[in-house]
Amino acid sequence: MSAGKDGRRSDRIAAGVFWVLGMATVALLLFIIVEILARGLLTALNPKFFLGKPEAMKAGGGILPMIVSTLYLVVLTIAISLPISIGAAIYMSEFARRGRVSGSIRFCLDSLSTLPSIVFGLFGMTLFVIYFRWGMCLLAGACTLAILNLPILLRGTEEAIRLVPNTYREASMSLGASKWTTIRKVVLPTAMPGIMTATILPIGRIMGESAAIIYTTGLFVRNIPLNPLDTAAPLAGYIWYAQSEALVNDYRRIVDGGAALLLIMVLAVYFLARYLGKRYQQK
Amino acid sequence: MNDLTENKMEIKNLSMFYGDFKAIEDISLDIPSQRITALIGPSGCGKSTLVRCLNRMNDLIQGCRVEGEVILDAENMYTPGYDVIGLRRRVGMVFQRPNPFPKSIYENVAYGPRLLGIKDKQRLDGIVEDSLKKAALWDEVKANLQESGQNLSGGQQQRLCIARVIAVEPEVILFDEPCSAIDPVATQLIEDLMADLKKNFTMVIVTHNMQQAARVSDFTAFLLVQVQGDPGRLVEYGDTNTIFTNPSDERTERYITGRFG
Amino acid sequence: MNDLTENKMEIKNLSMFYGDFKAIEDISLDIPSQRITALIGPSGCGKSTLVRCLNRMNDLIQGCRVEGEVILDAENMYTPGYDVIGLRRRVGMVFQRPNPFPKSIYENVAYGPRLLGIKDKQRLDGIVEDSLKKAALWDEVKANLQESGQNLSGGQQQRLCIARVIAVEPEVILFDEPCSAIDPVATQLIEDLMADLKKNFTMVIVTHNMQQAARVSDFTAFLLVQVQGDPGRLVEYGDTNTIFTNPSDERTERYITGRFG
Amino acid sequence: MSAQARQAGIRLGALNARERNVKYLMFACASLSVLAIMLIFLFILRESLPAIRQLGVRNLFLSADWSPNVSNPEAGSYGMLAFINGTIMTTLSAMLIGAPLGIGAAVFIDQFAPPSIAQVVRRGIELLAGIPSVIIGWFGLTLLVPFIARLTGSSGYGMLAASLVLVVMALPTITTLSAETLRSLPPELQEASVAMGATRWQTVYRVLIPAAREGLLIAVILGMGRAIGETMAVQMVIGNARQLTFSPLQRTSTLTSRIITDMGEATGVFRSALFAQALVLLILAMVLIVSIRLISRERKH
Amino acid sequence: GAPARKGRYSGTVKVSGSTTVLPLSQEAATEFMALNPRANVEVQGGGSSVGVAQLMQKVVDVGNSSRELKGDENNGTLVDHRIAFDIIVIVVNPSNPVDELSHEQVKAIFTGKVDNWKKVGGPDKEVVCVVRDQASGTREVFDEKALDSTKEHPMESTPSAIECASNGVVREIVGTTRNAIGYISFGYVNNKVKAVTYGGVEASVADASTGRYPMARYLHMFTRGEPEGAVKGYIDFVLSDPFQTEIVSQEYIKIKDVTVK
Ligand SMILES: Nc1ncnc2c1ncn2[C@@H]1O[C@H](COP(=O)(O)OP(=O)(O)OP(=O)(O)O)[C@@H](O)[C@H]1O
Ligand SMILES: Nc1ncnc2c1ncn2[C@@H]1O[C@H](COP(=O)(O)OP(=O)(O)OP(=O)(O)O)[C@@H](O)[C@H]1O
Ligand SMILES: [Mg+2]
Ligand SMILES: [Mg+2]
Repeated sequence: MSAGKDGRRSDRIAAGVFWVLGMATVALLLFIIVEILARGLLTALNPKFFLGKPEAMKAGGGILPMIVSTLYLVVLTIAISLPISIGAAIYMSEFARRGRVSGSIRFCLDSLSTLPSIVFGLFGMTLFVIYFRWGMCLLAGACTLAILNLPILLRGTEEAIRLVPNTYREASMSLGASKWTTIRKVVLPTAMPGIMTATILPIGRIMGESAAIIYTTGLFVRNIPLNPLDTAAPLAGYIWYAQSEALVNDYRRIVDGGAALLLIMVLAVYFLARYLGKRYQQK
Repeated sequence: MNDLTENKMEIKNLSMFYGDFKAIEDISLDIPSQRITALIGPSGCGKSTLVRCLNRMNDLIQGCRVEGEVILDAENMYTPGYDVIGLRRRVGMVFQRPNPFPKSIYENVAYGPRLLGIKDKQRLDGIVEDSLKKAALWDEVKANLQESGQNLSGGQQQRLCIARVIAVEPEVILFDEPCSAIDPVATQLIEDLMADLKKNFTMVIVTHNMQQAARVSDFTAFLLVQVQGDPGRLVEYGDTNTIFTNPSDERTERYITGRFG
Repeated sequence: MNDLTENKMEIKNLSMFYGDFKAIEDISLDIPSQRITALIGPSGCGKSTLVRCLNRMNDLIQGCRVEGEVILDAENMYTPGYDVIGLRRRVGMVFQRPNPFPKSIYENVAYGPRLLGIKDKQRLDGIVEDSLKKAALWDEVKANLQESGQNLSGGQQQRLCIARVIAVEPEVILFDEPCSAIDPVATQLIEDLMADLKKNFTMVIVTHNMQQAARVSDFTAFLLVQVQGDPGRLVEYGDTNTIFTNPSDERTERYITGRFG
Repeated sequence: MSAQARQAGIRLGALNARERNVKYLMFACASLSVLAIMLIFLFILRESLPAIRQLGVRNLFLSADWSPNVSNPEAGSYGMLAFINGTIMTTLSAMLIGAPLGIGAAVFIDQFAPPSIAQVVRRGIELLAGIPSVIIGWFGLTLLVPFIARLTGSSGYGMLAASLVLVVMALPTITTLSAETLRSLPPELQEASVAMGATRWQTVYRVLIPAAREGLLIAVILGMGRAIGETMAVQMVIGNARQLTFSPLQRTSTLTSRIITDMGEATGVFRSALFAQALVLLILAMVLIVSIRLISRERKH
Repeated sequence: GAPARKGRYSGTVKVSGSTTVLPLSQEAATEFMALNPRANVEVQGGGSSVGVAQLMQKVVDVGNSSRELKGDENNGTLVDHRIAFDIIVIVVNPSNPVDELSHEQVKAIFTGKVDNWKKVGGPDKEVVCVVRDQASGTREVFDEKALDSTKEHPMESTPSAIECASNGVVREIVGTTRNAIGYISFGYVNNKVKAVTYGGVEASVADASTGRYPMARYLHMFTRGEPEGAVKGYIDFVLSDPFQTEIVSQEYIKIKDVTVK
């Protein structure tokens, strides 16, 4: 019986420990968010900062080209990877039989999703920047990130497609629609909200990615990139560059402000994804 | 077996496998033209399997295999190279759970005609109205054709599905327990509708409901799995009246009097 | 009601809620010591709910609430601060689906004693052997004590679960349809075992199988949901013989003769 | 024909020509992942071959002397052992902290937290996973490094700081996957244990954790994957030194951090040696993936 | 050179080379292009060696370098434009009591032979060396002058040193790390760090230009032959008074202020 009491005491201790662990993770998160926002908000909310051009040597630079670069890169990457991952997801969920082929595709997807992003960066640099002679540019970065994000985007897209009830497919096929027509006219439209939701999460990742783009897209530009073949400087990479070069006197201000702005963007994407996900689930 | 009616379909020695599992074995059965044929039998005896063989819906299932023949208008639909897409337009299907697309009522009905390449708005309008009328749904939905088909009640959804099938003007319509998911009033409506449609279509209905089979069908086939794990076999087939009043097989009698199943 | 036997448990005006839904209402019932009490009734009438109230397993379910009392040895187990952990050691439970842990047979049986802090290898060995013998499983598994409990057959797994309960020497054992997932031969074994265990334990068994209730139990309680959505209520309680041969409530008679449920 | 069909049974579900083309197109999309992996492997290998050939395996992988020469790359030495060591040391120590923390948080979510709080923790961890690594790195550089410096009297930069940053990076992976594993356990296990009079904690450590062992292991391995691959955050706090060290307070580099520290100006065999480091990363990642496959195959049995 | 009049120059100038010079070169390009909208200056890094090599291969028009030409690079066709003068200053954390270090002490510290401040008259604390990255011209000059590194006997700073990509970061780390020592360009010295005397000499423009303070060097832009057109305009702009005063003197010493050597 005394042993039983011991069991109860260890249970209370364990419960305490787990509460601490659980709360610690939330506290850590809050601490990081509050700290970064508090430090950078004053800089970041200043229109002169986020609408200004960056300076290479002088203090007082802004980060407008970096914001544009980030958004541009997101759009370009999604534009490249979404069609591919929808195609691949359709193959995996509608056509593929369980077997060697789909097994090895899954293996490759799993591998892609564990490779360090710096490896993608080096690969993108050798293939797109050097071998294809594109130079460091948005397109090279977008292609690199498209490969990097393929597994996660594909998984989300595939899930959305698999969630389409089979009865829709049956109904369409029984009306004499071919498989492809069924996919185009019924499966994809039904899965679209889910696919959109699945697309948003990778957007956050693209915004935050730095190791894969510093050698493919660029680190510093003064002008807003317009052409996909222009060198660009996405915010995440620029934040790293600014602190590691510290060429300008006010680099702390720039990094603080840039980090806060980047965090706000990523949080906005996250909550948008949650919101859309919830709305999608309710349907 | 029935000399007065022509056969729309003839099922000949049909067996069907899910992978290694034989679901039905050696079934031969004629589907008379412009009549309603009911398939009855306890759960798992292969009614759905059989009815889905009739428009090759089983093609969708991986590892499915068929032996035997199903003749539609003198042609075996299981010859290699047979036009399956065309077949499914000729042999429509209504499922157990109403399954309208997540589109408007209009688009649900127009789906089939659009597949056939009809783009002309006026013609589509006509087909939609006509089909909904035939499905006895027009009056209830004509004001809200743009609303989602999924907002209708269960019974309305099922009639919408019937309208959707009618819109491609099939020759045969297969019903797989069309009323098992809807209420009695809606069931009544659909049974009336089926009697109406007999003028134009050959129909096959799978049902668990003995009364329903007796009420709506002209011919009835009774399927049974003798021993668990065995394939389903045809026990008896004949005129619905005969089957329900004077079955020749003792197992049929026991089933229709509710002693098992 | 039965003056010869002492009551191990007394259920007094017990109601139990899942959130806002009242699953059972105002049930009063005595569980006599060293006897087997059967709970019968159609699906959903709250048998499982009731039996799980007897060792407070419902505490695990979110939003559960209990009104009334369950007295175990003169103490209400629903008084605040009552030692629930200790209670569950005194009132063991065997579930519908055999649920051995993914551990060796030995470790499954030793699980409870270890919880009680017993570490001595020899003592554990003794308990394991003893419990398996009492559960009539020893001869079948003594050679493979280190094999996983999940590799046994369904019936063996269920007896392993009984051995696991016996190992902590509870006073009461609750069985929630212990035989519904296993074959008739294994069922026979378990029924024999229960008769054997009566010497040492008070038992409560939930069962769908009328014959089983009649065979194994001394007392029987019949629960029923009158109208769908209503809570389950106790209809009749008494000596098993009386209930099965001469029930005083007409609904009980209809149920045990198989007319509904 | 039909007799033959009757004998063999005709194979159903054959596609028509147009659909076959569509299928091939979709297949091409799907096999892009295969192509990508192969290209990545090929290009990284190709770029690292000169270093492997010129320096040899010993001088490249088993030496800790990293003294590049920028203007005359052939004159430098390029032994990456110190960085392999740095990667392994920081990753392992991150797991030492991160695995219990992450699994603990998962157990908290699954067993101890009331639903609303569990939800908050789950969302919080998802959010943590989304915070860009440069931000975590900047946070580490400006708060963690000075904190360690004050606490220990060291420079603050080094493997300890890197490991702690990696804990933050790997924690979401470990927690999310562990919680998923725990949730997928059959509820009967917990019921059985509780009915025996086990406390929650006894149920957790005697039944649930052993039953979820493989899944938890996979969660930790995937967390390791994140840690091994993390680049920017580590580079910002590890001190970017070239020494082989085992002391948590000493500065060194990981493979990833060394690549971005040096890649900018590297040419010739120097650059190739950096690609060889990427090759090592690639191989490490593949080892992880294969071990996960093996574990999950075992779980199925 | 005369300041450029608006829009006088047109055409493309390609520049690459030293990362030390890169920011200056970049800034000059930006301002030069603002003054000459039809001119286009493309600046890239790569390191001094890369710049000179590309200049000789005619890939670029201007090669930036933070060191003198080496023997094999000096084939007589390249024209040297000194654009700034840089003094390397040894700095420690302001809390460090050490004020002066000899040549031998510096060498011992940076090569790792002395790893505790105690040995050079400081507190009993570990020395944390902060050095520049491999490609830095500053590091090359420092290794050569302070560590006596030669081609035959290369000397490296200790592997435990923190490597930084720029003067700014060295200053930041030395300024925030109590036991750190590093070296930075003269223009970067401020009150966050403390400059120590080197071999008894304080770093100053005067002593550096006479050679009394040894760790100094010029920053260069090289061209193939005398520059013409936009290339000349660009180099002239770099050397122009406003640019030298506003930009160059922020971190380096204006080339005009250096008279000797
Ligand atoms: N996709 C499938 N894969 C494997 N076996 C299947 C599949 N569909 C059905 N079966 C099996 O084939 C047999 C016949 O099933 P079928 O659905 O045709 O029966 P049914 O008579 O329609 O039953 P119910 O009345 O329950 O709908 C059953 O044993 C069933 O388990
Ligand atoms: N966890 C729960 N949450 C909400 N309602 C529940 C829960 N468990 C059971 N119920 C409901 O409580 C009622 C009684 O359920 P209970 O499981 O006790 O019935 P039962 O008599 O054991 O039925 P069966 O014979 O099918 O096992 C049912 O209406 C059931 O739907
Ligand atoms: Mg069916
Ligand atoms: Mg129950």
